[in-house]
Amino acid sequence: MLVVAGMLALLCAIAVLHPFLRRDPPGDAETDSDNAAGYAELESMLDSIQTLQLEHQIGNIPEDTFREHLQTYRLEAASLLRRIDESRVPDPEQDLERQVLLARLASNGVNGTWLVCAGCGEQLMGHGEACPVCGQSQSTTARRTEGARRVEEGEGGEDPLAGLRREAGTTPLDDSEE
Amino acid sequence: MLNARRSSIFPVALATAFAAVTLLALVAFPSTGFAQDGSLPSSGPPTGSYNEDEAQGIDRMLMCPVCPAESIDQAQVELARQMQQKVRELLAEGYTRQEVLDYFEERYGPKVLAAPPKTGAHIWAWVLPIGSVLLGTGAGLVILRSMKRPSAARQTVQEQGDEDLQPYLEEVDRGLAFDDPATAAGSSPPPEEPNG
Amino acid sequence: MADLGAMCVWIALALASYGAVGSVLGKMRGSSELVVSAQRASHLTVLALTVATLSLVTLFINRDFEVAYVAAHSDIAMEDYFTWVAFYAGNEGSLLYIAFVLSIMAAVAVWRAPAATQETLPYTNGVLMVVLTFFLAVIGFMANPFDKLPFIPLDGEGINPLLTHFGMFFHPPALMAGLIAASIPLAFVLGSLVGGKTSDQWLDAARVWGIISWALLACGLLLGSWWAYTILGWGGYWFWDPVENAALMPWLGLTAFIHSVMVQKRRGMFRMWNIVLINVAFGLALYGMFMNRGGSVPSVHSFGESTLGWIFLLFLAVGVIVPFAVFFWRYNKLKSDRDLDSMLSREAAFLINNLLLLAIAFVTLWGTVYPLLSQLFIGEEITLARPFYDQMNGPIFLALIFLMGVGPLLPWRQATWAAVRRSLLVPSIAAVAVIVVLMTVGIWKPYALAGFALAAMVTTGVLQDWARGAGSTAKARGENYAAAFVHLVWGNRPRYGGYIVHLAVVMVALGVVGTSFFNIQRDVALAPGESVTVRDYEVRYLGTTEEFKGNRTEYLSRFEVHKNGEFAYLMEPGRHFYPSFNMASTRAAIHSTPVEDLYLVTSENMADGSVGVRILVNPLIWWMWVAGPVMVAGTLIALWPQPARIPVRAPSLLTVPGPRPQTTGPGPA
Amino acid sequence: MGKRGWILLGTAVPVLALLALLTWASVKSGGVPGGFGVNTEFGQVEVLSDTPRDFSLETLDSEQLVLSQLRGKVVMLDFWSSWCPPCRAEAPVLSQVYAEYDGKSVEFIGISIWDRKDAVLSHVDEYSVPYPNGIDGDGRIAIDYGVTGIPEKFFIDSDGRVVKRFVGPMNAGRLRSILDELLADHAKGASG
Repeated sequence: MLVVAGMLALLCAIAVLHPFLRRDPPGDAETDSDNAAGYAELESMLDSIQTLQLEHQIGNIPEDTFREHLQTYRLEAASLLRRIDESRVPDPEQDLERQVLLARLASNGVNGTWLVCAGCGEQLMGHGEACPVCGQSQSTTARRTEGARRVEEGEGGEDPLAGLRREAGTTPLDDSEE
Repeated sequence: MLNARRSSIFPVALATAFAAVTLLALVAFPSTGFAQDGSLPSSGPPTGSYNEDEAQGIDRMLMCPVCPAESIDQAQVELARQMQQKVRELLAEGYTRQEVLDYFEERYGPKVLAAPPKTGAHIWAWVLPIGSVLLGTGAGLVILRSMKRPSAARQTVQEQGDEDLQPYLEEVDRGLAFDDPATAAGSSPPPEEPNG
Repeated sequence: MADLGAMCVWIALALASYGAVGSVLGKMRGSSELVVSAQRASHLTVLALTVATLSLVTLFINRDFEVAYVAAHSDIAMEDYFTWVAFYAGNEGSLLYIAFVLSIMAAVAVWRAPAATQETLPYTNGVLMVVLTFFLAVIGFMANPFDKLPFIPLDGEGINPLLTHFGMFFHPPALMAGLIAASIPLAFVLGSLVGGKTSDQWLDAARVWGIISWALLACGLLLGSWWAYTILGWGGYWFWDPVENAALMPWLGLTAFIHSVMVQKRRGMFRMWNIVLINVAFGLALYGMFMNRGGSVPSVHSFGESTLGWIFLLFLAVGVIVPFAVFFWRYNKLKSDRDLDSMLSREAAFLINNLLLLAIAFVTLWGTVYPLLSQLFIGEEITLARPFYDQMNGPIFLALIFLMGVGPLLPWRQATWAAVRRSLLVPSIAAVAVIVVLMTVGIWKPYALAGFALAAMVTTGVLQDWARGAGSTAKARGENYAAAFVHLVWGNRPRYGGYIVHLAVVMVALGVVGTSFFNIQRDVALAPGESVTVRDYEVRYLGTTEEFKGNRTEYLSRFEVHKNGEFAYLMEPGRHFYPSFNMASTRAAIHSTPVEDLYLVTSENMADGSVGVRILVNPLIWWMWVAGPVMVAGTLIALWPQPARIPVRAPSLLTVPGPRPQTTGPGPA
Repeated sequence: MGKRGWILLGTAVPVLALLALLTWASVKSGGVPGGFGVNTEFGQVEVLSDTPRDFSLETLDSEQLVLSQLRGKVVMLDFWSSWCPPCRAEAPVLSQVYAEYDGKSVEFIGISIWDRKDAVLSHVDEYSVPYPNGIDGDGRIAIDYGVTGIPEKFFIDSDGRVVKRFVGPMNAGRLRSILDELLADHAKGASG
């Protein structure tokens, strides 16, 4: 038994000492956590917009408040993007990160619930009876955004960025509410 | 506007008032609802007549003196059973709930009560937590109110005027698939409509 | 085996202390080799502690009574599958279990840490390893489960009979794991603060681990109640025992935290408050461990006397003071980004919810320390037991459920009174309807009415929200309602997972109200053949069989239950008498339906074959046990990771950075 | 004082107070908390009411023993149980001391609680207990005296007041000194 314990101790010692003995010292493990936090914030802003849409859709928020808040989020997201850009050092991993996020922004037409008015092409946010711009009734004529259509028809396929994104170590455990 | 603001505090105030009133009501009228429907047949010991529900209510208010942190209702020792029996005898003799509790307190000391009386030095056991809770909740609400500032609108206007932001805004808009942000998201915050 | 286990504890102690010192020093000195090496050491504690744990399990299975811990907590008659329970039946094994769980959780937390925390991760790891080092040092120096006796006893003392119950397989491990898991969110917060990252870097990790810890505690509490209900033999499930309170308080703190942290995530507000909350929750978890592992208050849970009181008190002091000191050190950098828009908003509701939860925690804490206070100031040791907590916490719980009904109907930032009225209309009608119906059937108890009305309000509110969401989704996607509902929930997992948990809370509330205000209890002595009628149940006692089994005598009594004059079913409550402990454990017979439980437990077996039996009719308690799985399901849905959504190619967006030419063509649509 | 100072104060004071309280409690209990059972207090405990509650006890010899009829004697009430090891341990001591005080104005009464009759009989037989014993089957007397553990003893002086109460077993020396003290008081009262 003591032999087993001794071997275990030895194994641990080797593993612990190994980093010091390696010829090529491990690369600088530090990543720019400020930027990562910025991206996390951008992600949660996406969630906020999605929640806002949902609340509006359910009817907890009236149209004008919805628009006002959407506008605020829009501006906040923009200034956040700018802040990230300004503090950014070129880094392919982060470019990838940004691409994923922007792509997510784009697909945030959220899960197909964003509609485009068939009459005038206006992006519709709510599900009122008529388009606020041209007055066309949407329930029968609205078509889905391209993104939503692709999602539904399965054209998107496996997310090619997901794997890379995981490697970049940025998959948060989740991003969720309550 | 005034109406909207006043009404916005209403549910908060309601919740607080609700909590405070029920809290006070419960303390002022202890042990409401802990007795049972009195219409049930009693199958207790055959001494006189007494209200079994009242007896069970008293059981829950007496601690078993030889058990750690159990009432005589819960404890599975002989003394607890004997004390339950005694409670019923006393009730049958016409003792009131308070008199029964006094009977046991006289013999075992105040430790036998599951909750101390709301008199004398023990009033602190009740008053201090209620006071702290009300004080804490009040302080929390005051702090919350102090956090409230009509900042959102100001910030929006300010950032809107920022020319440098424009490309990023477009990037976001394109991401959100607004062809024309001015019409889709509303370029200026619309005036708040009167309540209703 | 014992030597191997003991060696592994020492190896783990060396690794953990090296991990703690190495992480922090390496980070401070900028030596990435040291940081990597310390990280490895930290991960290797899992290996060492796995071997130690397996050694103890093997010792139990072999009934190696030379080991004092095995001799004290098992005997030859014990079934092998109770090894798992015997493992943590005493302090030494519990501490090893806690250390083992902590090492695994710490490794997973560090391994899966979000990018935002990477830079300060060595500090986080350092904090976790300090906690682990503490536990391992206590095991090594003060409470080693591998210590040997100077002689080999023929048989062990046996496992505490109260522990030989199915619920015991999950209740203590879930509680202990939940308590120790509270250290992980704290470690992320502390790590970020120490490293000077005073923004939201720690947010996601702290939130997820906060929820995990919360869910573990919730399961532990529910299972504990179920254990008490089925085995303690008095028909109740919760009696504000000091040790139950010790687990309830950190759960309350964590409930406040996981709500409030959403405000920070969505709105960048309450940052300081959240740090305070996680400090409080961790402090309460340490207080819970102090009470469990060597507290100064008597409790039915005091299974073993402990000499660890001092060391856990010291740990509690350090664990409360250091995080607060770090918080005050970084205080000036922690301002919130934004202000509150309106008092009528989700943010405000969350804050009030926090205050109510902390109020309950405070009242409970007050109740647990009052015996000491009264001894100090009045000179009499006064217990505050169930009537105190019922009267004080009951109303606050009702207020909390009320808020649970209103809060989710409020949108973020700002709600209009009109919209809230519209959302509250149906739930209010439901609440009033429930009150009217109950009053017409003759129920006038104010607390019961309030409880049922609030339950109806929360349920209708949640269902209404689901119906509206599913309706609009169905319309938008052209799907049927069922598919739309699934899409809705799956697309907004955190939100709807949370609602499911709310429904589970309502179910618990139903059980509590039902049993507190409407239960019927009869204690009777019956000779064979005699019967007693309790409401519409006629319970006839048939007889008792007696069987001697090694360490205990098992009495099994048979009762025939007639309902409304017709034979309904047989019930067989048992009672096991353990001579070596001079105590009996009961096995209640419970016939459970969603409407009510018929609960039979024998309290005494007399020589002439008659029994003392307690008969209870407990309405609605069924819902409380069903709430457990629902709560777990809700938590899992809320925590299920959201994958990156399928990207739509929008090439113009991918050239970064810098200003982009104005596009006039069609957007991605 | 700034906002930070106030928060610091508001946090530090309750936290430190709580820690101080817990430290005090641990010091008091010597770091070992009260475990199972409440009789952590051994030895002399406070007498809650000095008026003895009268009772009538049916002794094992089927005689009625009424406490108030023993007025004028020093009485020791002993609550015990046959399954309680300390009670068994002190049984010979009690019998011996009782014999020593034979002829003096001293009476012992043994009251068996939480027990079975056959076990009580065999216990009395085994230790040849000379003083009257009875079984308090429904715990009436024990509850009247607020007994919280066994063995527990009450000393009643010749004036009919409960003067001392002891929890836990007692050795012969201690028992003698108490009885002597009470008898001396009695003599003083009688002479004076």
